[in-house]
This record gives sequence, structure tokens and C-alpha cells, in this order.
Amino acid sequence: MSVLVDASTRVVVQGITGHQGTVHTAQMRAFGTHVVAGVTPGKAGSTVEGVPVFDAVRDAVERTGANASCIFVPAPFAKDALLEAVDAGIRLCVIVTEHIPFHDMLVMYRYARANGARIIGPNCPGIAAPGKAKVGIIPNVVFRPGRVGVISRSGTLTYEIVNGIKEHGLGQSTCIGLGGDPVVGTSFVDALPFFEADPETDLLVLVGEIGGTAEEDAAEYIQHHFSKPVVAYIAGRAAPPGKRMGHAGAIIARGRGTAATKVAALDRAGARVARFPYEVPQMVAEIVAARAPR
Amino acid sequence: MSVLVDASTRVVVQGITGHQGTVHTAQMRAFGTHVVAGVTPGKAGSTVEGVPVFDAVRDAVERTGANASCIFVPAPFAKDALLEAVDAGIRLCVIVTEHIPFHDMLVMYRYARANGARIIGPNCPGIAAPGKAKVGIIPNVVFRPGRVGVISRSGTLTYEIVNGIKEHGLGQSTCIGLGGDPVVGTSFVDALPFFEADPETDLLVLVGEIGGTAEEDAAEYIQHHFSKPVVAYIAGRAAPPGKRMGHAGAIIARGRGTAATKVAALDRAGARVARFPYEVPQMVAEIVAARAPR
Amino acid sequence: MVKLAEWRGKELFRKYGVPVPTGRVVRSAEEGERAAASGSVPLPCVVKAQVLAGGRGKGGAVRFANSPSEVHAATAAILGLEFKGEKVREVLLEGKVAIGRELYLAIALDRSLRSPVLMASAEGGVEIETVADGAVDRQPIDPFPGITGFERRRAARTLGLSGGLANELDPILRALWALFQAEDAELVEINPLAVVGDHLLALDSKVIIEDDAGFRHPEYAEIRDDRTPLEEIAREKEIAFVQLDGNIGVIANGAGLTMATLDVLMELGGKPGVFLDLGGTDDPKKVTEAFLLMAEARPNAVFLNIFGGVTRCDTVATGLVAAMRQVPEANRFPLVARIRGNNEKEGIEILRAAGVTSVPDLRASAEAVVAAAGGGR
Amino acid sequence: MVKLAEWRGKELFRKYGVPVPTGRVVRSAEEGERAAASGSVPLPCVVKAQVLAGGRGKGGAVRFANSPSEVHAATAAILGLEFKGEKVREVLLEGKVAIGRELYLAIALDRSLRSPVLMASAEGGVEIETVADGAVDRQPIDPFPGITGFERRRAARTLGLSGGLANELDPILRALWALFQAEDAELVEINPLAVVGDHLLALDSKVIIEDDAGFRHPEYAEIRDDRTPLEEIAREKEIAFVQLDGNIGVIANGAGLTMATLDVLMELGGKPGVFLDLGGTDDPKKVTEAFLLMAEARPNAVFLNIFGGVTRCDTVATGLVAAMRQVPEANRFPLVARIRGNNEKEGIEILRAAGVTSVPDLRASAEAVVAAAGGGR
Repeated sequence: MSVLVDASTRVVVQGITGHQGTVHTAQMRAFGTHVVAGVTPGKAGSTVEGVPVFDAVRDAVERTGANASCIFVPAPFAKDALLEAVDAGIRLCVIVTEHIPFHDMLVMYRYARANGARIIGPNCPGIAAPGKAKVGIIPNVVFRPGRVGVISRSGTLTYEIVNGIKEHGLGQSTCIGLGGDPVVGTSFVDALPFFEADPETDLLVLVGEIGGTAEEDAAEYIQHHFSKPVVAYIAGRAAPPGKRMGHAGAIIARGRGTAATKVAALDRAGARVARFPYEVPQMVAEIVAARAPR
Repeated sequence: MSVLVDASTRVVVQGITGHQGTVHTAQMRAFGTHVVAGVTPGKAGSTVEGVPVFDAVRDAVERTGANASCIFVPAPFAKDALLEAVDAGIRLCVIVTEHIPFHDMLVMYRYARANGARIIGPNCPGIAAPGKAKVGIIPNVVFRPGRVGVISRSGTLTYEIVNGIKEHGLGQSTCIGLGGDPVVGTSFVDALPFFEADPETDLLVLVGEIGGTAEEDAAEYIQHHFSKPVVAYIAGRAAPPGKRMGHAGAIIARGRGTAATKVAALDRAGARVARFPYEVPQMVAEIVAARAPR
Repeated sequence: MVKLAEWRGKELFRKYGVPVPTGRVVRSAEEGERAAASGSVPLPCVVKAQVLAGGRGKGGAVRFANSPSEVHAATAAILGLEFKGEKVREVLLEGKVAIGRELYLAIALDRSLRSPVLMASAEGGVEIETVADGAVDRQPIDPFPGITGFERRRAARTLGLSGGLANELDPILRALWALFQAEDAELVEINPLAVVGDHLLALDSKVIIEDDAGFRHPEYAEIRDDRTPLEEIAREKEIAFVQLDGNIGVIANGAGLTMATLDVLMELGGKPGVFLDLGGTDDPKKVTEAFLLMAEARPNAVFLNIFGGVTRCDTVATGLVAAMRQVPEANRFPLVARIRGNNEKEGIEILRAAGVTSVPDLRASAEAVVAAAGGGR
Repeated sequence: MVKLAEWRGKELFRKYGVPVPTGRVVRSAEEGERAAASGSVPLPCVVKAQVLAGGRGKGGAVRFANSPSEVHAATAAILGLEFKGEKVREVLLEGKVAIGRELYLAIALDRSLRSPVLMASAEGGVEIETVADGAVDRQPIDPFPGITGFERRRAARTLGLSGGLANELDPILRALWALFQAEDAELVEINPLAVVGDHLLALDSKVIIEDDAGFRHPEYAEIRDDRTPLEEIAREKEIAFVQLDGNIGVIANGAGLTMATLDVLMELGGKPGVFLDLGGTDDPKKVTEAFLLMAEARPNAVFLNIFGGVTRCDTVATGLVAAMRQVPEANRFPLVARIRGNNEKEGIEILRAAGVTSVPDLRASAEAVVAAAGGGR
């Protein structure tokens, strides 16, 4: 078992003929993922990296049994791409596209929820379960199968930390990058129950950042409903209020969403909170060592 | 057990200060229903038939624990009333109001479904489980507790048939009037599983009419998923195509939805189909007699 | 429901952005000639009777004209025609175009899905009922989020449109959807949507507006439907009233009971002629009005079949008795009454006092009225 | 995000149907005097500096004038003022009104709920942060079906409005919602919404437009935000660039990694001065541009911290080497590089050939750059 993706995951890549779509189709396949179809309107009949391309997601689903989508289409068309995937029966949609207007995302989120579909992202690196499947763009090199779950709002910082876990000789069960936008389809609180239920996850790494209250909400959930050890890191302690720190969501507005409140909440919830990113793998290794049979 | 309503049903009447709202509040109470609140904006603090009136459904829910709504507000405001009820957490909404534009009902239906609420109606007489609760306007006099389930698209024709069942010395488990509009919140197919699962229902009376394919859909469902005996009647054999027969939904358009196709479908599904409304109670009595222990 | 004449539908098309030919509606041959002479209608032009029934082309209700005088002649020939029971009062003049392919597009309600559906077919220009099911693509359109890009792309593929024509289809589909929603339409149909050179053009329109949304659309209140005069009066009084080809008047309450009553009469050999549904009133005046309306329809006999719910039996009885006093001698009719349900006893008593006996059994009462009307088996 | 000046927000209010005082924006004292003299601004009037910061009243940036010459004087006094770091370039003149109660209304995004929320408070006219939580009513507004009647009624009750004032509030709330959606706003705020006689009037506006919806709103592209000139250039080149008060330049990829790098530098006693996020590019030219931009910011030292994903290490190295050749001698800076991830080996090799060593350990590399910048513990 793993979280949300596994060997039965069959991916359709929306926007497969674009540069990113093509590159990451190859990467996902190299990871061992079943990438069964691509979609680019008007390009039906061609192939990309050996994957057949269709005009519409519905065609891809009917012809290839695709059950997950990885969306690379540009922001102005991303809403339509998501609606199309959900309409065609896809129930897991990873949206890599960045700069999607949040008003669009509000519509996408409601449409997905009303139809029982889950969105990861947008503006996210996606999800990967080493040895099973990857939907998204996290570099393959950072992974190694193992028992550490990872949930993160960040992209490259996730790679850094996941890579650190690998360099400490450990591996990951499933890693989810939630994305850095103000409105995301899957939040920490949405993702935590999957890791709680996953028998292949022994402990969890949570990587947050300033802005919003997702980490505070997560702390609340962890305190009452999460039984596994948690190691956390919050980026953005050095960020001044009112400045967007790259991510649209990473902004301290009206005095809310500071690193301090997030660290304090996680601390209260019993998580070990790292001061430096490179402390995270160290803490993980310590917990694993302490739990290992002697 | 009964279907959708029981002794735990607590009704808020939306539009309670109108004539119909007031009359039927008294009737529902006389039936034994817990009518716990009424709503009419601007009338908070008053009472109708001893029932406290609130400005908003949310207030009524918070103060009285209402969990079902009976909507009498005029058609132009009915959409808002339904949205308000669902937003306030009500999960069963009976809409008596007629002449609601179907475009409004499409919105209402989707909003209710997205939030896990069930609509009965609009333009319907509601639901009643004799001895337990009634939400709607079916006359109390036609009921008597028993084991015959009734689902109908009609209003007064339902009363006629339900009364006939009573006059044959039998009684009803639950009776649902679905309403005669083109778009209804609960269709035959939606309602049938409840009666299949209800241990207090021994057999089912289905009263349909011309227009649409709800009866054909019901026949399909009955054939494959419904194990109890069904007695059916279809009104409108004498109706000419293209004429609306009172109900907005009762029209034979483009050659579809005729009585003949409905009767044939139900017949194929194993239902006993009555030619005259007064044959329905007779058939019900025959089935009950045949099943009675000798 | 309000069925709009072709020209009214095309006015809506123009308003929402569906391209239509240059044209003008006229109500006299002179007006038509002037329109053609002034250049406000291009020549040669098509002269089309504005009636709601289909099959105008084969029925001689569509003609062509090459000059103002030919427009005069064609318009004069069509105006006043009786086409499938409708009198032609308006004629649409439109510039004639060179039609390439003819396509079909419509948005309608699918009751079972509880959703609007977009229907598209590459086989337009004929009655859609004659097109094979497989040749009509049906896509449900969710009001939230409304018509999407992928749905519009699929429609373009169904219609075999690409490049510039597909680009033209896109705003047409958005416009159709906007019209369907904003005008509270039951049906919006373009048949045919024609390929004319490099462009798309709606050559006909069929738009049906829902009655119940009238409170949002006072502009449709004055557009007459294909109702008889008595039906029109009933509509104003908010009484459901339908005229059929028979001699028995039926007054009942509720659509289902009314239909069932008709069915029973028919089974027993009677011929229902007027169908009058009181609905859920409990105002005796409305009952009186209904009776007076029924009297005007001059039935051989009248069957009053009431099951009291919202409408109470005593209300109906009171209204009936008041009406009986007002009906002129000449219009009197034999009456069979059956009133059951709420306040049944009180109603029966009021009727009895006025000399009317209520027959409780449906079959017996129906047989009585069939006999009174002079029919039956 | 684009924060609109008060007068721009009020233009939107007017467009969507939120009532605002009669007024006019002017850019010189003479223009102001003429406006008052011509009657296009009623007298007496309010003269308000058009700056984005709050607290204008107490800060002397709002004055009153009773005559055209007083308008001239007040406008002259305000124009050119430096208010909380912003230079006043525009002044709004508005007829003075007799303010009754001051209310608060806003629509903003609630991230946790993933929904817009309507905020209403009867305690308007002050910074909303100073109002007790319990005095601000928050209602989530579902984009489908949009703002509803019951939500509008609850807002009226919260604001203590009834009768005619409640009737006026209703279209204001519809307008606010329409504006919020159609303009892709992050925040729409009326503070205060004033009761003036029997009417409601928006006396101030705060509207923030989301950047990401720029493709739908070219009209906002030219409105400058409170960015520094270098930030503005970076924005045009689609590079996330933020200037802080320090002397170490940070080039990283991805918001999280960039923030973490700043955090580490700060923990180690360094002072990050420029924050430059390459994002997910793999175009070496963009990397070169980013470096040249960084050079213009004149940092004491630069830390390049890349974890290669979409951005490959060799791409960054190639871009970096190209940039190093173009940076003028005077602008050169000490560079510490750390490149990890995809194509790490290739990247390290390219850097090594250009004389730059990549330090793989984050702590060690961060300490090196802090030392190079002349800081540290």
C-alpha cells in the first residue's frame, strides 16, 4: 500500500506535447509509472515518448483506462483541462501548472469535490511513491523506497529534504508536494489521514512555509488524530511581512501566517520542528534509530 | 423504520407566515410531526400555531435542532429558500411551491447534491409516514399506518389512491409525492432503494404520469434491483401529444413519454399495472391477501 | 411555454452573438416591397412564413424573390395563408445565401439527467427526429461551471469543423448557452447551422421559453402561444385549461387526478372535451370563475371530481353553488359531482342544499356523466 | 498583486453599482481649483492624497476645502508629500457629506475554507484589525451559486440596516460580489460604508487585483505596484525578485528553497539583501539575465543555491558562466555556489571549468557566503 498512487495508477498527461509535458512524461516512465496516454487538442494520432496522444481526455480514458491525470497546460487553459479530466471520470488530478488565478481554482476545487475527484496542486511538484508510481515532476534521483512519508507545500525544498533522507540511508513511502498557491486542492489536513492509515509509513515529514494557516490547521489535526512521529520544517522565518516570497501563498498578511505561529503550533502538537532544512533528515534518522529493534 | 422521515424528524417551515404555511403547519402538527420552527425574514420573534418564527434557517437550526424543511415560499424566492436550508445544514427539503423555473431547480438540485442534501419536489405534496411524521401537504385523513409503500408523481391522485388503500382496510408505511415538474430532486429511481431497504414496506404502489422517462427508468430499476411486489398506475392515456396536462412535466413531446411506453415497461418489469385508479387498492388488497399466512 | 417565431428567435441570436442572415420581418406585401427596394433586405431573398409548425419548405410557406415586385408577390401569396392550422400574419425576408453543409445544434433539458444537454449533428437541415440516434452527439452541460472548452471542442469535432470554422463555432456555442440560461429557455435550436463560404450562419431558429420564469421575463408576456381563446382566458386566471375534441367537461384538482379522470371517462366510452384543473386553490371565487369558464365551452355534461387537500371540499362546493346561480339558462349543463377528502362532509352538505348529490364512487360517477353526455358503451 | 488607488477602486465601484460620492482625481493644484470652480466637484469638498497606505486622516493627507482657492491650497499642500514612503502624485476631490453611521464591508479569500468570505461589521471607519473578532461577521460565499438572498439579508442584520437602507444594501452586495469575481480581485473592501441621510455611500475603497489573472485583465498591466525599479525589471522578465535590507544576494530556485536559504543565512548571522527565485526555468538565458540583475543590486556576496528539478544544474551553470563574462568589473561580487539534483555532475563540471567550486553541504556553503559578505558570528 501507498498513498493515492500505486502500481495500478495509469496516467494521462494533459499538455503532453509541450516541453514540460514531454520531458516529464519520460521522467515518469523512467520512474516506472504507467503513463498510458497524452492529451493535446488537435494532436490526436501522434505519440510522445511512445505514448499515444488523444484530442480529449474522454478518448484517452476510454482507450487506455487512464485513472490519473498530470496537467501541464498553460494557466489560461488549466481550468478547462481540470474540468475535462474530472468530467471524463479521472479521480486524481495533479496540476503542475503555476500562476492559475485563484478564482479559477475555486471553481476547479468545487467541481472536483462535487464529482468525487481529488486535486493535488496547482503549482505543485506532485506525488510519488518510490518503486510504484510518480505523477508530477519531483526528480527521480531523490527517491529511494522506504518508510518515511513526506507532505510539503514547497517544490525544490522538498527535493532537498527528500534527497537528504536518502543520503541518510533512508527512503520514502509516499511524498506529496501540495503546491504553494493560496488555494490548493489538497491541504496538509486533507493528506494527513492517508499517511495515518498507510501501513508503509512509519513517520512523517511536514514541510511548510509562511502564509495562510495550513500548518496551524495541520498541527491541530496532528495533535488529535495523528499517531505517528512528525518532523517539521517551516520556511520563511526571515521573510518580512507584506512581501510575496515567490509563492503566491507565501506572504505574511495582516500579521497572520508567520513562521513563529506555525512553529509554535507544531511544537505544541508534539512535532519535532527543525531550525535548518538539513536538520530534518538528521531528526528523521534519530527517530528511526530510536524505534529500531536493538 | 420508515423512509426518510421518522419520529426524529424536526421540521422548519419556510414561509410559515403565509396562508399555506400556516394551514399546513397545523396539519403537520395534527399528524404528530415535530414542527419546531418557522422562517419568514423580518418576522423573527413571532409565533405561528405556537411555533417560533425566525429570520433565517440558520437561526432556526441553531435554536431548535431542525433537520428537515418544508418550503412554501413563492416561486421567485424558492431557490434562495432551498439554498438557505441546505447552507444551514438541513438535509431533507420538501418543496411544495409550484411554478419554480426549471433553470432555478437545476441550480438547487446541484447545490443540494454537492452538500449531501435531498430535495423532494418541487411542486409536490411531500412525504408522510403514518404514525411518525409528515413533511408536506398530503391530507391527514387518507392515512393509516400499514405496510404499503407509495411513490407518486402526482398530488391529488395520490390522495385518491392512498385513501383507497385505507378504505380497503390497509395502511401505508411511507408515501412520497415526488412532484410533477420536469426536474425533481427525487425521482422514482432515487426513491425505490429506500423502499427496498425498508423492513416496514411489504409492497409498493407506483403512480406515474405521461411525460419524461421517469417511469421507464423506474421499470428498468425494478426489473433488476427491486424485490417487492409493485402495483402501478399511469395517468394520461387520454392526453393528446403536445398539450401540457396541468403539470409542467406532463406533456408528450417528440413522441416520447407516452402512457403506452410506460405501461409496457412496467409490465415487462413484472409490475401489475392498473387501468383505472380504483383498481390499484384492489390489486394491493389481492397481493396482501395472497401473502397472508393462511 | 412560449414558442418564439423564427424572427424573434433570430433577434435573440443576434443579441447573444449567433450570426444570422441580414433580414427583416414584415406584415404586409407593401412593407416587404419597400424593404427590398430600400436595400434593407438584400436581393435575391427568401420569403418565409412566420408560423410555428415545421415543414414550411415543402408546404409552400417559403419562397424566393429576385426583385422588390417579386417580394411583393411572394409576401402577398404567403400572408393570410392557413398553414397547419396557423394563420400567417408575419413574413421574414432574408438575403439568400449559398448554403454549403447543413449542421444541427441545440440545447435542451434532459429530465432524466436533470441537466441541460448540448445536441450536435453533422446531419442538419432535416427534422432532427429523422436523424439516426448515433448521428446526434449529446453532451450534458453542467450549469456550474457552464459550457466548457472541451465540450465546445467535441462539438466542433462532431460537426466536422476545424480551423476558422471551429473558431467561429466556439462563440456560437457560448452564445447559445448564454441565451438558454439568461432567457430561461426550454429549447434553443439552430437547424440548419449552415456553412456559407468560410463562415457559419444560423438559417433557422427554434426557441421555446419556459412559462414559469415569466416573473423574470415580462417581455414574453404579450407573445401569444397556440392557445384557444378560452385557454388564453384561463391562463390569465391561472387555471389550467385544455380543450380537446369531446363533449364532456372535466373539472378536477391536480394534474394527475384530472388526467386519471379523463382516462376513466375515455375507458368508459366518454369523450372528454374540456380539461380544467383547479390546482391547489382554496378560494371559492376561483372555483366560481372556473365554472363560468367551463360553461362558455358549452359541454354536453360536466364531471366535477375533487379530492380535497389544499383545495377543501366545502370551498369547492361553495364556489360551485355560487357559479350555478350565475350561469345563463342557455349554458346550463348536466352536472355529476364527486367530492372526497378534506372537509368532505361539509362540502357534500352544501351541495345537497343546492340540489346536487355527490357520488362517492369514481366509476359510478364517471358512468353517470358519460350517460348524461349522451355517450358511453 | 495590484493594489488600486482609492479613486481607481471607486471607478470600479461606480461601474458595478456601488454608490460613491461625486468626485474627481486631479494631478495639480490648478487642475483641482478648476474642477472646484467649474462645479464638477461640489463644495465644500474633501481633498485626499491617493496613496496606498492607511492612516491618511491622522497623517495630514486628507484635508477639507470650502472654495476653489482653498482646493488649490489643499491640493498643493498634499501633492508631492511623502506619505509612509509613497510620494503623493494624485489627489481625489470629493463632495463632503454628512456622515451618519460608518459600516464595514469586504469580500476576501479564506484560504483554509477555500472560499471567498463576505465580512461585515457595524463598526466601520477604523482599521478592521482593531475591531474585535466578534464584531465582524464572516460568511463564506460559494461561487456556485454566488451571493444569495439569505446571505445578503444576514449582512443587513449584522449592519443593523432595515427598510430602505437594507434595500440599498442588497444591490451593493451584489455589485461587490460581481466586482470580486469579474475583476479577479483578492480583496474588495468598503471602509467606511457610510449612512448619509437615507442612503448608503462608499467613502473609501480598497481593491486588490490578483496578478495571476493578468491574462484576463490587460488593463491592470500598466498600474504600478509598490515595487522597486529592479523588482519591476525582474517582473517583466518573470523572475521573482524581492529586495530586503541586507548585503547578501541569494539566487535559488523555488520559493521554499529560496526562503529556507534566507532563513539559514539569517540564522548564521548573515543579512540577505536580495532574493531572486529562478523558479522552474531551464533556459540558460534566463539564468544569465537573473545574474545580471543581481549584479545591478550590488550585493557584497552572492549565494547560488540550486536544487535541480525542472531547472537542471547544467542549465544553471551554463547561464551563470555566460553571465560572469558580461558583468562589468565594478559590479563583480564574490560567489558561493551549491548545485544539487538533476544533472548535478554536468553542472559542477561546467562551473569548475569556469573556476567556480560547488560546495555540496548547505551549512558549509552558507557559512562561506556569510563570511565573504563580511558578516557572520
